[in-house]
Amino acid sequence: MIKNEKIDQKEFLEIRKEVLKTWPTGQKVSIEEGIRYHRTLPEEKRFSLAMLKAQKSRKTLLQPRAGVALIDDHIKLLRYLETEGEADLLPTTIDAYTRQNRYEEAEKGIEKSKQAGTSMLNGFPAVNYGVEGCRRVVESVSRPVQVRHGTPDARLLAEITLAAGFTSFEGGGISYNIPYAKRVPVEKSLRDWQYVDRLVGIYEENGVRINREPFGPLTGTLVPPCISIAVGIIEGLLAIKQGVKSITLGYGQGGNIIQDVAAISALRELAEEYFRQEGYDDIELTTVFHQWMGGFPEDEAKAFSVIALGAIVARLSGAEKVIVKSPHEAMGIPTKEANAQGLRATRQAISMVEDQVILKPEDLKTEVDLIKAEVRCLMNKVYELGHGDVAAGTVAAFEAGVLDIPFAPSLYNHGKIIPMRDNEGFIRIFNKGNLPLSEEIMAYHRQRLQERAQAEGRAISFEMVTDDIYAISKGKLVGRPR
Amino acid sequence: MIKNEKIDQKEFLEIRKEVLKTWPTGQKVSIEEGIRYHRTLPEEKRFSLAMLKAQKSRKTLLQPRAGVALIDDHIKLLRYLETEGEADLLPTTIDAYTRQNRYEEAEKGIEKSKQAGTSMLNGFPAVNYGVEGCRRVVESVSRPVQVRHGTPDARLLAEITLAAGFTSFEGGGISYNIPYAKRVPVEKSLRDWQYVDRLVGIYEENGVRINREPFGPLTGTLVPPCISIAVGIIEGLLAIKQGVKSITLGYGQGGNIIQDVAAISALRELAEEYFRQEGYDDIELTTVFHQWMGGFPEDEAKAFSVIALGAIVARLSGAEKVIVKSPHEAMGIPTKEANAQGLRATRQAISMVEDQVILKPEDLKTEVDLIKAEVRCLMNKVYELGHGDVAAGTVAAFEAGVLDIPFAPSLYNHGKIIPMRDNEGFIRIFNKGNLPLSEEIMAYHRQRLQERAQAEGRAISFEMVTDDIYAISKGKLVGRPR
Amino acid sequence: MKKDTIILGVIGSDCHSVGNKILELVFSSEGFHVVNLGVMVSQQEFVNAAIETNAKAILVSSLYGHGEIDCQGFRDLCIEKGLDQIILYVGGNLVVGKKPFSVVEEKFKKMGFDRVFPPDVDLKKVAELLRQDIKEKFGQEAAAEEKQPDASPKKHSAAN
Amino acid sequence: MKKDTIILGVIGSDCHSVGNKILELVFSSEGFHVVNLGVMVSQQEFVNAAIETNAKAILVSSLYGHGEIDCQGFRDLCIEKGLDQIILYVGGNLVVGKKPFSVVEEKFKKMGFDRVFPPDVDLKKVAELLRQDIKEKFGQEAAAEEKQPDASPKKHSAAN
Ligand code: B12
Ligand code: B12
Repeated sequence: MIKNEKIDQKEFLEIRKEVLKTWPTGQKVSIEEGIRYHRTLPEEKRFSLAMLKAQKSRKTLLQPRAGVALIDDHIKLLRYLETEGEADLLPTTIDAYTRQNRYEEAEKGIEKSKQAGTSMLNGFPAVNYGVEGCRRVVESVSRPVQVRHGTPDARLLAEITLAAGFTSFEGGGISYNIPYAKRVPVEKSLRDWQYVDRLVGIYEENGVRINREPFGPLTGTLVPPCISIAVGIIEGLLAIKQGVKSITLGYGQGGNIIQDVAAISALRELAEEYFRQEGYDDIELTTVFHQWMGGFPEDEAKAFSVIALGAIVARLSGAEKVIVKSPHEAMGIPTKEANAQGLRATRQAISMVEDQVILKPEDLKTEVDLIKAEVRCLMNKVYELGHGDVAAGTVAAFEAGVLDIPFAPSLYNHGKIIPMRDNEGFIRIFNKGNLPLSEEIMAYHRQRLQERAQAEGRAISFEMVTDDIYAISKGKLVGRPR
Repeated sequence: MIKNEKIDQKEFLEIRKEVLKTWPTGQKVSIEEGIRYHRTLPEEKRFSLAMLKAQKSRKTLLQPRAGVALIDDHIKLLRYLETEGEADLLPTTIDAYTRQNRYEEAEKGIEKSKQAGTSMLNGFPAVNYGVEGCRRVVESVSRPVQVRHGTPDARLLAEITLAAGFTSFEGGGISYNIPYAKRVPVEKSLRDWQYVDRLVGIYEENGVRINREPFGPLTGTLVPPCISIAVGIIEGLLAIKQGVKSITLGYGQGGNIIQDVAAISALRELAEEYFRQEGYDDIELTTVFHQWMGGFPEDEAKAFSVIALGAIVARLSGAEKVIVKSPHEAMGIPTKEANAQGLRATRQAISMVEDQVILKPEDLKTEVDLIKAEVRCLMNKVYELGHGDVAAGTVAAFEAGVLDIPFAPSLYNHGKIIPMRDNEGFIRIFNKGNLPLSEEIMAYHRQRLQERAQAEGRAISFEMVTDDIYAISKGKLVGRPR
Repeated sequence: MKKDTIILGVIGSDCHSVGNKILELVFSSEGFHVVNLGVMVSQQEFVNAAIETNAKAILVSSLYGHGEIDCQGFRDLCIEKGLDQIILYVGGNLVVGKKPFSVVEEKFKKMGFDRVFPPDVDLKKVAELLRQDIKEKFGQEAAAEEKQPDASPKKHSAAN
Repeated sequence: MKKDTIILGVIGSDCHSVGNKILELVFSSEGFHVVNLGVMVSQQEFVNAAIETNAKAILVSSLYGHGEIDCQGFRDLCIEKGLDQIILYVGGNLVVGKKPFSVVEEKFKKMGFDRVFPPDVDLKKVAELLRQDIKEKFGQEAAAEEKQPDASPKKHSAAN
């Protein structure tokens, strides 16, 4: 049974040997050389520092998603986002074959992209390029770069990209499994991510701080805040145990402004509380707000408004970072121009509301308290199932449906809960499945959903859910009857 | 001396004779025929009805600005905005020569436009086209159409367009003079607008309700809410006296969300109060929120965020109508495509927040109370100067600088007041010129400005004003030191 | 009247599961017998399922951009395995990036797909087309019964 | 050192007064003697003011779209009235609609304007260019004194 314990050095090195064998580029990875390289990096290329500065100066930093198959094109892309997009932080988004450890298919994708003269992959196949290739990326830009992916087993990817000089690594054992994979057992992905976190811990112990960012939005589709917050806290706890010190917890915009701002508040407060409770008070905790992660409208003018609303709310929430979408979102991987447009629109929206105080803590109290109470229900049960161990508890929780991510592809996820919007667009839970939410909490959810049913003159039904899924892409927040 | 009294029929007809002579198309205008035509209009083409319905169903209707030189192109444009833009209400924006009664130059503009194959005028020269031409416009669309202009002497324009079947007419004796003209005495424009309002009154008395909309944003540039609200109320009072029953009072987005929502609240409450005070309780009062009326960013992605913020706040304010900008705003009259993009972005933003309750009356109380107190200071003095007559008081007020519009071109405006933003972006008054604001109010403004000065580490200075004027076009709300 | 069986699934390494769940819902309520293979389905799995269930059509989804690579040779594999008649539809965000749909459509038609759909397609219209295509290819008696608005979707894969 | 006089104004029926006020502020603090005619200024008014004040340059603004019509024949009128040397600048939203700036620039250069500026131009750079142009046309001694950061703008027209 998995435990939330630091992997010991010997075990780590044994696993490591196997990991590095899984693709030829693995053989060239040296943690020592990586550490030496990181020490030469200037301050402005260090992710954790940038996040800390943002927190101190109450700024919201902008980061796009971006990755293409060919290395020179990828560098051009990042540079463009740096100059034309004025991105504060840069990404390297990994392609979907690499995410599934299908490096051979990624290799084919590189070949086909060369032939086609355009990217045939939906991201940058970092493993195939190895430390050397990846370092060219880090060297070519002047801001911190993060690996963004969706990889259940990201051990080799982490070895390569961290040694190459990337200073932040996204993902976690739950958030990069359940929404991204079908047949990966939770225990397996948790173990593989303990490895990644331990690797980060080794860098940390050698004076190199790598930022870690669990993936908050999960399936991006009607995820009730309590679920993504519980997952974020769990992944945070697991990372900390392996020695991680800089953590950015994420949340995907739900659409209701009050709920979104309350969620970031609750996330921050609860994470601090749980981290402290497990004995850690030296964690650099920051938050990231993802602009709308569900289906976008195809029309670019409409997409711009989805982006702007996300930017405004990100800022109102006080998140230290916002992940930016592009007006091409509904259609396909954005061109560099479209990506930069998303950044510029976001910058404008954030800057216009930056100095404004619109929502005061009192305005949010009801919702923050609700979310906190919900998260506590989930966390208590996770600890209980794990007999105090959060790793073991998580595995058991997914088995029992105590943690349950709506609309996820994984066979290890119950998929029983049914979320839907209430009359003001708050994401509520209609069917809790096996989520251990109290009767009182569920009564509140049902009451709010009943208000909607009444307003729409129809019974609460699964139709509401599909209507809600399409709603933003069709121009609304709440999926009203057509 | 001008008085706020109904123009008597005889006087009206005498003036009318002269007005209709000022351009050949005037000769063909018949109020009786106009009334008969209006009676045949279907409900969905009546502006006042649409506004009333919006109020009852708590909707915010979308209206673009649009007008080109050639009549067929103008019709195409409006139809496009109706279909592709899904505009709820249509405009016909009048060109700047017509606004100055320079019909000959407008005629030349029409000719040059024919030659160039594109509009060489910045609007639709309705007077030159006469009743017949204008009616083709009304007939070609299926939503209510309004005349939008900026004409100090709009008597002939009103005669022609109302007879043609337009069901709403923008403007007023202050709002279409001070920001739009240089050498027109206030008394002259007030008289000419009494004529327009009387004309609307005549239609009203014959069962045809024409909507009237004073122009709220004035110069669109750092206008403190109290000034535009006072002007709106005055123009409302003047219109009502001539028999107008459907009035939409406007406000141009200032940029701070709380102040903007508070302003619409204060505008609505105060207008009702003053209308009732002057003895009217049968007025259909609605409000219109103008998306940012100052300088826009040139970059279209950034412009979209300005549009989205305006849309969101329009909705939060509960205004019944929003006037929509386009992503071309900084560059030139928008193409029909850009105009429709502005509409679609606005629709998306409004629909996403439509059902949300983010700001409650309590959140706004301080600001609503402040604005109301300020407006009362101005209105009291206007009444006092006019010995109880609001028309006479207005003329005197402009002479005395008791009403003073910042950055206006008119020689009849003092231009003494200096507005600037406070640290949260609220528009405050640094130098009140001769505005009769109480010492207590001014102390509050100064205190808020002092906060900004302190935050920026510079003294309150005129530089702040220029920085503020450029701020949104350069991506911020508050013009921080560079 | 017997329902026509159709196979649903998201091809390749693609994890986008939301649209897939909706497709199942809609085609079930439109009167088809839906076998949903969920996400991350290989060409071989699609073909096997079609053979096993005697399906009339395979509806392939691809959202993540690798559709062009993942779908190559799909028709050949069907023919190779004896599915000469099977109707192949494909839909979603089929290629990397925002491309004119006509270009995408041509590409996938060349690969042997009978119909190609963009993401915003009206699914009721697709169901209509599918009924027609089945009628044409397999004759009258095989056509799916008319719309059954109340049919609840049947689970065929724990992946959903 | 004597300041060079320049004329400012917004041509035609154009009421956009905000930019005009800023131009006055900037060019005054850049060391020019600014005669600001405000908005709604005719060609004749510009020329008269230039003659009266012995101005070296006229800076015409047009924002509202009719610039193309309003500015026609401006250079001819200057020459006709004996202002052979005068420098003519024009700036703002010069034509109707969003057009590539190069097209607009050519149009107004053909009309005889020495320099043409888009709305987002950096005014300090314009002042620099203007000093150079004046030097070139009128010789060293006539150049405006260097930047005077504290000079407060002087009002020459109640229209401002
Ligand atoms: C939510 C989402 C995610 C979630 C998915 C969670 C989950 N497990 O489902 C997460 C965050 C995990 C995710 C991950 C990734 N995503 Co994603 N994602 C989206 C997003 C925003 C919405 C998708 C969605 O759920 N829509 C709602 C449903 C109802 O619509 P739908 O999926 O389009 O399905 C409908 C239609 O397509 C159609 N349809 C689909 N198939 C078929 C088949 C037939 C026969 C017919 C008739 C119709 C049809 O009917 C469906 C129902 O209406 C889209 C962009 C968008 N659409 O706005 C990107 C998008 C699909 N993702 C994209 C990418 C690239 C990825 C990643 C590779 C990461 C990356 N590089 O950015 C990874 C994928 C990893 C992997 N292994 O697959 C790209 C694809 C790019 C391209 N094609 O060029 C998109 C378009 C975003 C973008 N513009 O970059 N994503
Ligand atoms: C505020 C505004 C108004 C206010 C003006 C109030 C006032 N009295 O000043 C109101 C609401 C009254 C108004 C009215 C109209 N407006 Co207006 N307005 C604007 C807006 C939003 C901002 C202008 C502004 O103040 N900017 C801030 C200042 C600081 O910048 P600026 O004016 O551009 O000036 C700077 C530069 O241009 C440059 N510059 C200017 N001249 C010169 C000269 C030289 C030599 C140099 C070097 C530089 C230079 O330096 C200045 C200082 O930095 C602009 C669009 C925009 N820019 O976002 C439209 C805009 C200028 N207006 C426009 C129009 C058409 C009108 C109307 C005709 C109504 C209509 N049809 O829509 C009427 C005009 C009636 C008339 N008789 O003139 C159009 C012009 C279209 C075109 N050229 O194709 C614009 C571009 C909007 C649009 N896209 O449709 N407007």
